[in-house]
Amino acid sequence: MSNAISEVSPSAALIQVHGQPLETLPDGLFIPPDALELLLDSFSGPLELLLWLIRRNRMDIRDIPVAEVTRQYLHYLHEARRRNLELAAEYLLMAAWLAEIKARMLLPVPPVTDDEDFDPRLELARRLEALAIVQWQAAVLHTLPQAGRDFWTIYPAPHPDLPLAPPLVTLADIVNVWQALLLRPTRKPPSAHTLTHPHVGLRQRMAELLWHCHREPRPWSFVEILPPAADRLALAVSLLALLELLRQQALALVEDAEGRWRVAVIDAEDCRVGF
Amino acid sequence: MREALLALFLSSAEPLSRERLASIFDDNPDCAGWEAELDALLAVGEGPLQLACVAGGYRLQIHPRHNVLLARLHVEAPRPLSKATLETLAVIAYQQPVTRPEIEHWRGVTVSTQIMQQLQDRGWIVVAGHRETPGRPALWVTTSQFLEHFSLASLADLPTVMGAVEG
Amino acid sequence: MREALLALFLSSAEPLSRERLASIFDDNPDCAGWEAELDALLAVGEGPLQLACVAGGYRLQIHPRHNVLLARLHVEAPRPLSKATLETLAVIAYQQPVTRPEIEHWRGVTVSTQIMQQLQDRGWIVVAGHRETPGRPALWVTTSQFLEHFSLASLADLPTVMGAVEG
Repeated sequence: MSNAISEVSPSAALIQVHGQPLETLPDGLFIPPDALELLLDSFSGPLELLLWLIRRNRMDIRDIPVAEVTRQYLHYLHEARRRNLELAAEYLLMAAWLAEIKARMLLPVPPVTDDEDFDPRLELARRLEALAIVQWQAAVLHTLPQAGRDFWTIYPAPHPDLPLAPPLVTLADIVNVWQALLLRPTRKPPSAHTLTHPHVGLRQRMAELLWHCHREPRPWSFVEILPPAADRLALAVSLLALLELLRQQALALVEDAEGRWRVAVIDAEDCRVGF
Repeated sequence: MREALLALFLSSAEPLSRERLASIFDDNPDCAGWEAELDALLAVGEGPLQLACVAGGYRLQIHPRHNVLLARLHVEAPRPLSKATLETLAVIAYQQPVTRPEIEHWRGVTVSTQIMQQLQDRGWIVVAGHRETPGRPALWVTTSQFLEHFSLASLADLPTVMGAVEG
Repeated sequence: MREALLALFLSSAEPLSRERLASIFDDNPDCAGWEAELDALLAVGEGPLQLACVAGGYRLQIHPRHNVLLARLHVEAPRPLSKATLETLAVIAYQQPVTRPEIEHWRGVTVSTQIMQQLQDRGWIVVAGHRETPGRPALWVTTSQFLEHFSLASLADLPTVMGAVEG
């Protein structure tokens, strides 16, 4: 495994244009046509662009030549603007930060502090180092063997149904619950279903259905006895009416030769279906 | 060849059909014997595994002779019954034979099919017949497994509960 | 004994630790030899299977010598992780527990909700708590499924020797 990791050198080689590593970007900042957009697209932010520039120039993160890096960084930004590429605001923010660092580098070091923390490049170096570490770690993860890519695990084999573990319940639990139910003050009366909208014409629909089926003593399919162009409510009422007529044994359900249900006026006892 | 077959079956989430296996093996002359090997596997299995024919093809499953062991790995710790299930069981135990509407009347809420199914899966309740009223509702009673689980010799041994019984 | 061990591993969706196996075997005197058998399995595997030590336990996987064959079965390979996703995962794996602002600080860019969601959907990261600072940001950690996917025995096995960072 150590072999695999030593091969990983997160470098500018991660950036490719048309499949070719972009390490060969010529000096003098010549940018091949169309390459800039691909190049900038491959960076997730300005810090990454900056890190790439530093690496390409083989500069030391802890001793960045800010003036030169800033010059190159701004060059890319200008190129991008010249070609009307959209860049996130963070790229301009980074440019401002670089300019600020450059300005502070020109100031004389105050005599009162010999603290090395004074180096205005320190925060930038810290952030670049953090990103470098993350890039290295991501490259390490990428080289680790991954399930479904470098190896396959077994998919758990099914097994027959296993006995269920008995639930935790004692006889006392049942007795207590029954006691509580008995002592419950009010109980709902047994539910009864009543129609609350007489105006939808259940009675009338029942009469129509009966009349319809009596016209011709043959089994009728459901579609034939439903009102034409009925809406949902009319269909529901029709169904209720049919069920009520079946319940009252005014109509019966019969099965035809193909096994489909039909509605018929009761006359032949042999084809009646117990309901 | 057997190893290759096993490798395919063991890494697959779904059953593999003969057609699927053929598409994997058939352009490789080294794999010519795969069908004979599949039949052998189907006949005798391999170690703790048996090859079962299921919808969509074949899959390996653990031979039932290992059930006791697997139960120790897979069966979860016993959990208490929910209050709704417990109430339903209590009504059936004390009021049997009882219909589902009657259970609902005692409990004051509707009884979900899930609860009834759960108690049936346990083998604690069963339909003993139907009441000859409209709709012919099923009559629920407790089983002998119920008596065994609670160490009762008969239903008469259920502790008597005092309460205002007016149904 | 080997069959019994294999049956357990073959039916288990997650790695089994020695403690788990001990709890299954240890009160059965017939199973006294299970540890020796486990070590043998670990050393030489069984047919197309090898036993790997991951996520604090052991799991069966197919020996890599069958990879060419398996690639023919598993044609829809998982999509490779994007650079941004991989970097976010790397920060969480190496810096955990870590808040989202900290991840953004490490990477130098904002971390999209989509990436965090993707990593959660894969089951690789979870919220383990909240940092007791203003806003109580969620603390992200990796899961045992993360270890399983990357074939790591534990987080301590994540490589730490930095290569040429300044490349």
